[in-house]
Amino acid sequence: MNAHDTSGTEGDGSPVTVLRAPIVLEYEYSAGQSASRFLRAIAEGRLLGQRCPVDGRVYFPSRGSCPQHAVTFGDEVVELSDKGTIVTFSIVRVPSKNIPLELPYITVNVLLDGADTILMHVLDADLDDVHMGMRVQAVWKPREEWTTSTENILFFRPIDEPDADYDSYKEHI
Amino acid sequence: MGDERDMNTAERALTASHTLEYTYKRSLGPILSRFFTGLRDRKLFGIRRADGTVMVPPREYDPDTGQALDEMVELPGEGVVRSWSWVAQPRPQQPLDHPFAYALVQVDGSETPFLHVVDAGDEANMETGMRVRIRWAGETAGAITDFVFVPA
Amino acid sequence: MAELTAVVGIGQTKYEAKRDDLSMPGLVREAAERALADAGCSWADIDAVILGKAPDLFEGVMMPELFLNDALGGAYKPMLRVHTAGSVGGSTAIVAASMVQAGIHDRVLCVAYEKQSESNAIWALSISVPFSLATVAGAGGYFAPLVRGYIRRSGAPEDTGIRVAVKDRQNALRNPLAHLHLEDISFDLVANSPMLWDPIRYLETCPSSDGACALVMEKESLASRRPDKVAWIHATEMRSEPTMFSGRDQVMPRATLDNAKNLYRKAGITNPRREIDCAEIYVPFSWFEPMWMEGMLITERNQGWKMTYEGATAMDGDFPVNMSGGVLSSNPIGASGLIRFAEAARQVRGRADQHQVDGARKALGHAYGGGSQYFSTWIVSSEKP
Amino acid sequence: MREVAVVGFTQSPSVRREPDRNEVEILIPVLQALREQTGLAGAECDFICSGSSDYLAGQSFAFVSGLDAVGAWPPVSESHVEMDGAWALYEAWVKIQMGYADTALAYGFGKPSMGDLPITLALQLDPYSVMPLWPDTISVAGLQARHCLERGLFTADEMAAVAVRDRGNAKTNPYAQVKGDFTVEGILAEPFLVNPLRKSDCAPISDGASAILLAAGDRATQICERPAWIRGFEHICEPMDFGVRDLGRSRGTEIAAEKAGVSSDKIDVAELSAPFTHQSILVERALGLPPETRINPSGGALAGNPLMAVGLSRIGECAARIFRGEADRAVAHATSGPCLQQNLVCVLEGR
Repeated sequence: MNAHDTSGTEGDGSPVTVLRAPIVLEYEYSAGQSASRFLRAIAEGRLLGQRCPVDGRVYFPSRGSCPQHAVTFGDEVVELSDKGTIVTFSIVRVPSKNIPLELPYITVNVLLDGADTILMHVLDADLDDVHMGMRVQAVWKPREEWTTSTENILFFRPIDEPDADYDSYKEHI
Repeated sequence: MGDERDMNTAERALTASHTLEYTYKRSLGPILSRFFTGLRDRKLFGIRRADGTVMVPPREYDPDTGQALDEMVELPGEGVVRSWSWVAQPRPQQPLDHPFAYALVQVDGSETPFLHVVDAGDEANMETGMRVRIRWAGETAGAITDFVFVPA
Repeated sequence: MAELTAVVGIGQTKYEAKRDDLSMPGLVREAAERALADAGCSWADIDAVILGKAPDLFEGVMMPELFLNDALGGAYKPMLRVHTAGSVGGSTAIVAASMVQAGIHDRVLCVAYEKQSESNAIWALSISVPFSLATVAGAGGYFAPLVRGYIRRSGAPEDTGIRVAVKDRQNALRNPLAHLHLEDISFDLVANSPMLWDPIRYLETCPSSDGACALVMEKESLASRRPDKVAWIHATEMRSEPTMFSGRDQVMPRATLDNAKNLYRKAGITNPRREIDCAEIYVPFSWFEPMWMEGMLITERNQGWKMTYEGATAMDGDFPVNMSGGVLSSNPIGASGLIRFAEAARQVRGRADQHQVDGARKALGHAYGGGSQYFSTWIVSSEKP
Repeated sequence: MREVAVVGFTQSPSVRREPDRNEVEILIPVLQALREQTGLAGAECDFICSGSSDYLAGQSFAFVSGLDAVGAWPPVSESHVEMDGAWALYEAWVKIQMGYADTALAYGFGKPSMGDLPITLALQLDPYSVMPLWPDTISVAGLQARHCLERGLFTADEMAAVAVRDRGNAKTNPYAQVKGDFTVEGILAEPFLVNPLRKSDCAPISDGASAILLAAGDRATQICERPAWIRGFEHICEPMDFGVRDLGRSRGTEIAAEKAGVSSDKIDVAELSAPFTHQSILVERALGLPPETRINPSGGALAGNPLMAVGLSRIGECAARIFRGEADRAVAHATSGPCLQQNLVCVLEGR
């Protein structure tokens, strides 16, 4: 980018009323200590949760610490199933630059079996079928495409299991 | 079920690069519009403050008192360097791709030096008090980058 | 203890999708000059400037208050910049008030703004950083699942949100400053508008606006001498909780309940529905009116939708909500909370023009933000406590 | 005014790059250490305020994750300034003054190493007529340094002596990043980074965090054996335009210092947040420090510069010396914006 790209209107004699200001900044992010372990595991197709040392709750995805108790998670991990329950959902018909999915798509808050926190993801299902309590399972990318990213899971898909009881997930809405 | 595994804290965290990119569109309002229209037309405008002095670039208000200002004054495209920094290794975002000076330039007829660029070729050509004049870009667009200063 | 403090001047810009007739300094000055004129003050009469706005990425200026301070007459004065997500406008008013309540300043200028047309709000709110999967499309994408959770819990009729949207948009027709003036607003128009984030329809969402709001606040000994009505600040409160933790009730967060309890205790209010004459509540998606009627303890749990249904929150109801048209009608994000606080003050000063609630003496201003995790509120009154 | 004191201070080490920990992971140990020091550092506090910057983090609402380090449960009364944590402390102090709180936590954090800091800070400049030229922080500071040098306000030797002093002092500070035995001659032999500034004239880029606990009256003496009582706390913002400011002095610091009562008595210690050697001299003069004052015993910003925490840390370093009985009266300074645009002064006393 060159600052000379900054421009208003071209020279047709009309007043300049707008300034175009291109801003390009490069950042180098760190996933942090604990989330990195979780991401490395997902590169192997494993879903690792972490247990809060205060109340024993299992966090997935883990950001390395418990926001409620402000403690860093210890070394204990909990391997989770890639099946879970839809806690709540939305059908999205608004395009967003950051989301490469075709409209409409379904966003879901999934409570993975064995986890005590929700994972926000997307669901591939008939729009009319999706409902709270629906049982779903992750659909993974081909193994050779796995990286250290939650995008290894393409989406969730309904499975043939009876709905979860409302009481079993209502505290996670 | 708990699965005890060694999550050795000596492991390095994962890092990744990320680009934050957007082209903002800044509406200018009446005073700044006149200033930038002037630049497109290769004219430099300042604005008269309550005490009669002229400041450039113009503000819609007096910086010391907040009082609204509106009397635009055309200024000559030359002035004096009041201070400068020599950029030996320009960054990609910066206006010139060869060494240059950022300078505080006080344009004739104005009392307030402002930050701009002096394309002086060599550091040895820079001196506080030196005269500089505007060199307009081949095409002006109505932006502060429509010109640089060069030694007069 | 705290110095009694009053709002003595209120100024707002016209809210529009693009205020492309103004620069950023021009925008904040339009609101601030009106607030000063209302208060009969000049820039020189202000002791400090408190400025609030949402993320800097909206306008692409890092800490823009630094370059805007002198546009607000703030040269060689103290200046603070507040940022608490969507609740920031409310928090800014509370921080400004605290400067006077603490006896540090006699008179402060409080300004909040957003010039969203300089960029794109959904972009700025949804920037995905490495290692995180982007599935949340803007604020609507985040809040729609929570609205569904509320509907499931409360058994609210599916058209509750439509009714809120119609009511707020009708109120906006009385407010010349509002961004959206939908003359032909009707139940069917909202019901037939596209479903964006199911169950949230297009006309149940807030717009993206440019705008600024400003308040002048003053200590008691100055404000008491004024011939016109002022808005006395009876209580302010803020509460925050983390975005996500196991078992967090995102639909009815404890932070809102704690915030409401503390606010009313400090304001000496025991029956909020009866003692408060009207309220401006931060409702960016229509369903949040019934949700925050419960969250602010105006009514019982799971009963909020009934207030909407029974017309209690309409202009002529027993508890009018969002007389100005609310966030649904004007939403310069960083200013939206302050506009709520300002409208509450306008009401108790009897200066709300066409959207005045007759005889309003005590009003609630409310803002929230983040993942329903930041709350800021105040109670203002035409009478001293 | 209520009697309010700093009763606890903790910080992370300042490091050039913290690749392995995110902001929350940097902050948690700082707050845990504060809890060990004082018994409270989270939801037990009556009020909490933080300082951070979205542009340092490269994303909107960066401060929201910072709250994850606090343990905000049950929900806390909390606010945030998009400023250095020193101003968060000011807001917290105001909340105690108005009787809203008796104890308050302030913290600041930043990881400027994630981006190109001198360019990121160009986004602070006037967005219409300055930012599009992308002047980096060092070039902007250089304009001020040359202005002062050529007016004869001080010499390059005096600037170098600031770096020698601060980085020598920092040798005893385990949290400092740049420390050691520098000499004026050695520094003057360095090539210019941006003429007239050499590398040693500039504060380093640092990642880090710090936290302070405030308490009023008897609570202060219960928590801390020798609290650092706040006797003056003021801040001033100048216009940004370089053309309308006197770059040869820090007018804002002068006004804040006068209002805070700096000049009325002896000063054992001063901690300055000036990120360039010439700015350190300007701040020192603006504060009117007597010759016997020990300046930057921690090394100051030139030894460790975790943006958004560095100003708060200056107050903390002063307070820590009062806790330990090494000082009776101290002055701390914080700054923000180009060329010392915004300044804060805090006066602390052992009794």
